[in-house]
Amino acid sequence: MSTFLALAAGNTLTRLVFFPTAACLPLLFLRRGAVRAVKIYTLVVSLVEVLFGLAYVLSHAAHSGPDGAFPLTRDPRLPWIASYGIHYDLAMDGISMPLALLTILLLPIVILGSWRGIERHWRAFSAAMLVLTTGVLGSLLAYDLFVFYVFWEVMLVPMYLVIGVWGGERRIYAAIKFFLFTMAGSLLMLVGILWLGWTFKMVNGGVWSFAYEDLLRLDLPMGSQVWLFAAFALAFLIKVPIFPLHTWLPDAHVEAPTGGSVILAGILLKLGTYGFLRFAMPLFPQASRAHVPLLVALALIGIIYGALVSWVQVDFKKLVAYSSIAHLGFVMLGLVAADLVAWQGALLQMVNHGLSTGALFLLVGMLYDRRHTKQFADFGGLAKVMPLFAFFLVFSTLASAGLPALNGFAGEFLILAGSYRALGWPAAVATFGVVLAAVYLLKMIQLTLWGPLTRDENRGLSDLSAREVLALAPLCLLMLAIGVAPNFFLRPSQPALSSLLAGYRQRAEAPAPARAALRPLAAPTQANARSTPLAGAPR
Amino acid sequence: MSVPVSWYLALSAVLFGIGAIGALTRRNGISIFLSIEVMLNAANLSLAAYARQFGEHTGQVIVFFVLAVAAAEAAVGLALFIGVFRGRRTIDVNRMNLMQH
Amino acid sequence: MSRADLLSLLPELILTAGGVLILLLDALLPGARRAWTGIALLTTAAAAWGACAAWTAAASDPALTFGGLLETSRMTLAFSQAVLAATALCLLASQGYLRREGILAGEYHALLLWCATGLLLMLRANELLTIFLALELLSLCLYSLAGYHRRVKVSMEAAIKYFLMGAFVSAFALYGIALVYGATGQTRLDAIGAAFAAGRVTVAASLGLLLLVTAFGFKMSLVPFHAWSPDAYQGAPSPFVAFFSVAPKVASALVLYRLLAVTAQGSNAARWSEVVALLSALSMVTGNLLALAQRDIKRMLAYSGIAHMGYLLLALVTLDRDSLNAVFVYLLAYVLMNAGAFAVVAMLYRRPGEQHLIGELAGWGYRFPLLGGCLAICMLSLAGIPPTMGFFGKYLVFLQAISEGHVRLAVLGVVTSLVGVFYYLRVIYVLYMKAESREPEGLLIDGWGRAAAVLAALGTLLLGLWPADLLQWLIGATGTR
Amino acid sequence: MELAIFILFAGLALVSSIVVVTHKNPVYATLSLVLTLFSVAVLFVLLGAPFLAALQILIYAGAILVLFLFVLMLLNVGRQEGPSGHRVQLFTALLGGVAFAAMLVLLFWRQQGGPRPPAAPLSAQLVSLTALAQELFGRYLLQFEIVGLLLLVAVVGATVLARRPPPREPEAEP
Amino acid sequence: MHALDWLWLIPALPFAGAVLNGVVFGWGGRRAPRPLVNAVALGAPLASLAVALACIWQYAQGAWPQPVERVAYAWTTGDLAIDVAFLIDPLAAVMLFVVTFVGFIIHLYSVGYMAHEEGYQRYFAYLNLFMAAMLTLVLGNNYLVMFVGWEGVGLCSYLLIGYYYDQELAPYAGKKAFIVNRVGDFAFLVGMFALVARFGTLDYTRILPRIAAHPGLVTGEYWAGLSFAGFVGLCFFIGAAGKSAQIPLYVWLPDAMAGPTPVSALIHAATMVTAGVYMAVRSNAIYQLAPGISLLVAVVGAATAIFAATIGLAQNDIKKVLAYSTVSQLGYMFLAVGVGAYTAAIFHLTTHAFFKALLFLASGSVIHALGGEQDMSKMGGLRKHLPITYRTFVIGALALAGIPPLAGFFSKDAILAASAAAGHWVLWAVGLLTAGLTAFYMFRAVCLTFHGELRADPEHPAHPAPGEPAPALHLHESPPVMTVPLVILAAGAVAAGWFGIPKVLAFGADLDRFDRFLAPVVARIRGANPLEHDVGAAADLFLIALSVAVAAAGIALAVRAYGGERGPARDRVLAERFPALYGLVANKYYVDEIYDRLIVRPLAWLSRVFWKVVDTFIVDGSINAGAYATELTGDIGRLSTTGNVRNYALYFFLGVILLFWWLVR
Repeated sequence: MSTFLALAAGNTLTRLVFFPTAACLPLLFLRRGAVRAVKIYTLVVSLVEVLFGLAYVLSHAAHSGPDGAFPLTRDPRLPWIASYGIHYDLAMDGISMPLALLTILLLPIVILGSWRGIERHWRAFSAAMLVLTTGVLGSLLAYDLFVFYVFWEVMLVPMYLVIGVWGGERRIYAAIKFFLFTMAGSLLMLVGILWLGWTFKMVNGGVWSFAYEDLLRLDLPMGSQVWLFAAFALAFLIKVPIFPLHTWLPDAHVEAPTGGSVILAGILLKLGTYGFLRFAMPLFPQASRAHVPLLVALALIGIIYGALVSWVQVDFKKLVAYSSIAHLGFVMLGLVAADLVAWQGALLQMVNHGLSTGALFLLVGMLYDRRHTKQFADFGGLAKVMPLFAFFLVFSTLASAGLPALNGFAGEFLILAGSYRALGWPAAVATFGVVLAAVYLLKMIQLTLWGPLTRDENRGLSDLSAREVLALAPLCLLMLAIGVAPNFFLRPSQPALSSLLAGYRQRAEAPAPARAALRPLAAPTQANARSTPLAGAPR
Repeated sequence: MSVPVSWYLALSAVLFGIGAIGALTRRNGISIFLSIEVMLNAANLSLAAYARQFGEHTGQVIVFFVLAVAAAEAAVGLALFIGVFRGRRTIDVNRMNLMQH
Repeated sequence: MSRADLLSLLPELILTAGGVLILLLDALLPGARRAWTGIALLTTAAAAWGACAAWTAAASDPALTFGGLLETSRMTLAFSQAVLAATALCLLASQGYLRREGILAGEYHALLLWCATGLLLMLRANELLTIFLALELLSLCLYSLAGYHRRVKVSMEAAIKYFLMGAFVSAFALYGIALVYGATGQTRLDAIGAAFAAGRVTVAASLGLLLLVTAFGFKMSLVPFHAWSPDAYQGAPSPFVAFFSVAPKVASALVLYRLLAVTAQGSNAARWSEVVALLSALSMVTGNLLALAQRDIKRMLAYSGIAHMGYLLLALVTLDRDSLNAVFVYLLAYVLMNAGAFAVVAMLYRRPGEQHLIGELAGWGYRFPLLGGCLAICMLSLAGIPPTMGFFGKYLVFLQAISEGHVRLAVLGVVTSLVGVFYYLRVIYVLYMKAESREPEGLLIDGWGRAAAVLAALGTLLLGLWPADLLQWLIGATGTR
Repeated sequence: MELAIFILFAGLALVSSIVVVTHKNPVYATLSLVLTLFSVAVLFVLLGAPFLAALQILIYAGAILVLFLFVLMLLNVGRQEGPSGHRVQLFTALLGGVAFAAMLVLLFWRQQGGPRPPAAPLSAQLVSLTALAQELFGRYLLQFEIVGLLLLVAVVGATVLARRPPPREPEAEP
Repeated sequence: MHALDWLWLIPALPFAGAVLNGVVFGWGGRRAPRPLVNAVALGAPLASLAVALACIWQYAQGAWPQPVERVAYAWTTGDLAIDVAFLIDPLAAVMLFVVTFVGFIIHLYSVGYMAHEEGYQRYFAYLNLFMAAMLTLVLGNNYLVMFVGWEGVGLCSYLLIGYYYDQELAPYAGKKAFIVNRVGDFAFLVGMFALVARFGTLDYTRILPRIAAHPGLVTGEYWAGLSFAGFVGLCFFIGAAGKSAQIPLYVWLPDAMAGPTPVSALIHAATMVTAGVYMAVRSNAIYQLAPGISLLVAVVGAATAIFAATIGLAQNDIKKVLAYSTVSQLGYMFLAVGVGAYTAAIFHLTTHAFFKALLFLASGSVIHALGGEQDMSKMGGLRKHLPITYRTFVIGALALAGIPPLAGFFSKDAILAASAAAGHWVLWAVGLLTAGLTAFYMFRAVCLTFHGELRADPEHPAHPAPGEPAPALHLHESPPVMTVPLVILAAGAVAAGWFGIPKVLAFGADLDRFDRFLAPVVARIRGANPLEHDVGAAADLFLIALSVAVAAAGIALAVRAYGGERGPARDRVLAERFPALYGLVANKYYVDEIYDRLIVRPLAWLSRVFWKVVDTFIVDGSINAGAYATELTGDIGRLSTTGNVRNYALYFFLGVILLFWWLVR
């Protein structure tokens, strides 16, 4: 406990993860009516968290090698439930770093974006957002499967509340649907984790471990691998979401308040793909290799189906929601391709989607704050009265549609190029999704911005305020930066991805053993990890 | 000739069965309780029989305690019936279904 | 009776004496009734200390006193403390309720303390007759307390249903004892176990043990012995249910474990695991499905309790040295979260005897932030969401099931707990996502009750976050087996 | 001789217990239970437990059943309608009860390998009250103490339950 | 300082201009002072032109014919390394000149044309952005950078077509353009992926020479009977067809005329639409190794040429006529690519840029004068009012018709000669016929617009801006800022062709500087004979004469049919005489309608089915049904808790029996 506190005081992942939750405590002492104070406090907290995030990443990026790789940094492992081999173990590498930074960055933006939209219970809203951040960061950084699962579930409750308390008409239905869908997958994953841990214990002479690196050393027979892979994949695919497990998403998005949607689309969905990349594939290489055709088919269905359904929506937010299904279909395709370029693209695209879809949801929310409707039929010609809104909407849409020099293109291009190399024609089919993306996204712009301004209610709409611009501008700048110079964002994660891929490939191509076995440690686990120095911390 | 212990046991089993049937079929709470007393007696009988078989006291001691338990149970149970009757004017278990199910 | 015997009986003695003391004071100083809760709490605390003292003083671990009748071990200590925790929470929650309903009297506290005595005796007993007598002792207390709110018809109805079922089942238990005794000539569990291990398992002995198992299955409200519990919980005074719904289950679980440990030594141990698995599966499925259909929060919690005992049995399907850890952690979690939930229910629902509709809590999460928050935490814990202790308990029992190769059973547990998530979430969404539908009137929310809710919720959270020390300590307990 | 007594009282016990569970009037059922208890007491004697037989008559038949009768009179429950309106319940209970009993009888029969005399002779030690008392206050002291508490609980519980409820007097305090 | 080091400035300058005018000055719809806007808007392309000229000059003087590359920075590294890098070679140099020069002229023209527009600043921001994108496209040293520009010009095209965003139709036209282009881009992307998969790079200099040196790399069967070169060629051609409006993806271009006329001139005539041709020529090594696909390209090009020309015959909107003419001329260019006359394609591209930009700008001048009127049936007699416009328009029309010695003659003839030389006589015939049709519809337009009497109602212009009072008709010549560009372009339309005078006409002198300059771009495939298009001087001369004759005949016929006051009446007569045929042509063969029925509507229907049936009914329905069934089971199950304690006891009892049976069975 004291070690934990000592950790939380330093420039460590622990501080990064738990600061938001710890910052919830003062909220209790703010008066219930002091909404403004709560908002400003939360904003300050989120900005401090951004600073912490940057401080951490930059301080370690200074140690990156000549290839620009972000090193594997980790907090000292603390025994948590030692009798079951469970350690509090957080680590950041090139794969989790961009997603963690995205999470942190989106927090102040979400607060700014919710400034007007959230009208009740601001303290609770702030707390939910902050705890959610802890959950997400924890899931991204956990290097122990038990810890991962705990954080994974911790995310659920605040999101459930955010949808259910501050959502729209059918918010309760949507919130429960969200919770149950996610829970359905993750409970089976829990069984999978337990099974995995137990198998490890069996082959490791009765010593438990849930450490990621330890479990990676397990070679499982095909029979159990398939089941375990199914359990993990189900959890992640629901989160992504992949057809036909996706129906929670449109409901959740439509009902969620702006901030909820941004977080949901920006980060929560990524955890599905992240988990798939980090856990489902490397832990069960042969099984995942065996299911490539199925997964490719699902990814393709996601791309095409999501795009088509998105196209015919009459609700602004629902359109964006369905577009997420299509976009994440690309990411899944990239992951399944198991090609370095595709993986790089997929990782980049996870960030991209967070930025561009996050911005789109913010924009929908800004419009909703003004008009209290999300139906296309109520809009049209808004560019006339809201030029800044139009600018940002067009910008984000183009990023989302994969226009070169913006971020979406970089991700999609790498995904598709890599997938084509690895899979062939399915990537070509997926590329057609690019066409469809233009179809539905331009329809969206068309129906909101262009055309004559027919509705009188829309004539008096005010353009974006400085606060709203402040929320959108960082996203748009990042979109541009990633699109123009993706290498800056790709380089830190490339070595991590390539070593993960090398391990995956090597194992996937070898036949599965007849019985579970443990591969010997290649090198001491800590050798390539740069630990945060901490005086007096037990190692 | 001495009676085989198993006969006692068989008797106890039959008594137990009769008691159980009674407990399951009566509507009057006190009648149910009476049936349960039959079941207890059946158990007691078999305990005594086993004690006889082993030629030691344990079975008898148990019966002794069960007598006390039965008395205590009867006191509490009958008090309950009085309480219920006071409120409801009946001790018919079929009518004890105030609660939502 | 030696000094060691007496010392080992310290917690029970303290509890009994406390009960007697309160009863005497009640007769002498009827005006000071509101102090009884404090005294009872002190007694509980003293008993907790006594249990520790008895354990510390014990010659070995486990130590047997009274000629092998009573066990004093780390594990019995742990279970005792869980029972005492339930007692304390119940006491805290009761004060306001009893005052509100105008039924505050010393008998309540005395009976509760004696009930705890019975539970402690039962979970420590190593012999069938002792177990039976302790069972009867606590049962009588439970009958009396269930019907404690005499003005309320459903309270009496609950008591009489519970009583009739209880008496019926004790007859079976007694018959079971007779059969086991007849088959082995023994009443001490270790001796019976030795007989089983020696291969002298007769069908009669199996049946006898089965009858005993069902009797404790009844106390734990396992399907199909469960049907009494929703009615009993609904009718009984809510703060008492905080005790009623957890403490007997804690003690019964340990007894069940002892009984199953006997069967595990027999030649048909595999069959026994099947039986336990069957009970577990039935309870998980039935409990969750029926809880789903409930609109009354107390009934819902009753059915959810049924399901929880099903999960608990997952750890007992095949016994090994870790089973009991899982069982205990699960039970402790269950004590905290269920008692916490009932404590809140006791405070937020007036009009005992009518339904406790979940919908009546609509929007009250904001009106009563503390109690609402505690209830929500308890619900999350019941649903098994980390980082609550409910999750950790579930984790351990599932792990136990999987370790023993019962993956399918674990999957069934997972699937049914998904159903569970739904109805627990219902409470949360009613609390926070619905508009208020009624004004709170006639409620009495006192510091004791708040303390109960907060302690339970906090315990659920903190033990969920730091279960390691508890677990480590427990492993010391089973490590010697 | 012993056999005759056994058959007589076994039969009596059976018949009277059937009356207990079937008679519509609980008062008659109670009285019939007295008969059952008496028959069992006689069997106790046959089994070498005269002390138990005495207790059975004194406590059970004497005290407990009187209590029953007393309550029955107090409540004036009187005649109640037949066993059940629920045919399924009745039928299943009968079937189950008969099956259970038959199963047990069969079990004892098989287990004992047919009727045979008890393994141990009826020793004086078994019959002696002193020996029993020594056991009670020696080996079974703990249980004895528990029973003491049990009776206390019964007393308190019975008063709690049977006492007239206090009028509603909620403490007027926030 | 080497000018080529400043290559990156060429696209960067207009981009900066766009950012300044569009974002910095124009933040939230604000307006900067007009001179500042003009300075940025014109300064950026002018500076770009200057740098471009310096670079071209330096390149032509120094490095030619070797390509020169300048890497700006690495876009990606590692497994797939792609640089943001610029390349200048003969082809890029030509394109660079065309784009910067014509681009600047049109910017200049726009200052006058758009002077009264509310979104003046936004317009120039878009236009500058377009320049940046187009120059990126042209200067990129790899397909990815090309694609960046490719999509960038598409975006600007979308924005500029939909410039009048508050109108009903313009935004739809923009959307259509973008989406149809995207269909082509899809194929382009797939082609790139194929290249990545095989070569691990997208650099021209690392792929194309390698292919040329080792044809075996790309000739084996790759997919569905196509060789690798065939596959990539096909993909690239589909991409090019989208951008350059070839069958079947040409449908967006006529609609694109909804944008301001200078936009049509710059984007939809001179530069962007030719990007497909540029790309195909750039990839000529691939096409040379894929003869089947080359033939396809030629056939599609020829078909497009004649198909669009026929539609152009019956259009009444002056810009639509020019649009179909553009489609038709682009068809010519692809015909050239298909028959292997790559330099001819670029030659025609260049000349076409001049005369088609000229035609559009001149028509813009007309439209400007008529207050937005585009319907030729409402024009007529304008030559008196707009003399400079008239003259320049006629020069452009003659150039387009291929009348010597104007530019169009040389370039078109080069193509026809090449098709003939390659033995594709059918294609040649189609090209010839198209030339006639072209001459006909152009002079039909000249007649309808400038001759006869004015048919417009001076009081009520046809297309007043919605909600604003109708501007008065000011029938006078456009200001110099518009006419000077017309004159400059007219000069180009006359003289541009003189850089590529064929040997036959130069009396054997090698005056074809254009071909010489560009020749290094055409890859020399190892083991293949260099393309030789020569049918002999006599035949050549005959063919030239024939084409000129056909063009002249077209003109004559048009003047005869539409000259004087007969114009509009002639159309009515034709419509009455051949109702089916005229209707078919006037309605553009109903292609839009066919696409709508065949693709758009079924797809929309399918999408709705996906949404309403699959998503809502099947997937969600089955999940909800599962939840409902669970709840129902619970509801039924709870009946088991009857409230009757005897039932509970029975459950217990039966449970005991059941478990016992289980235990001993």
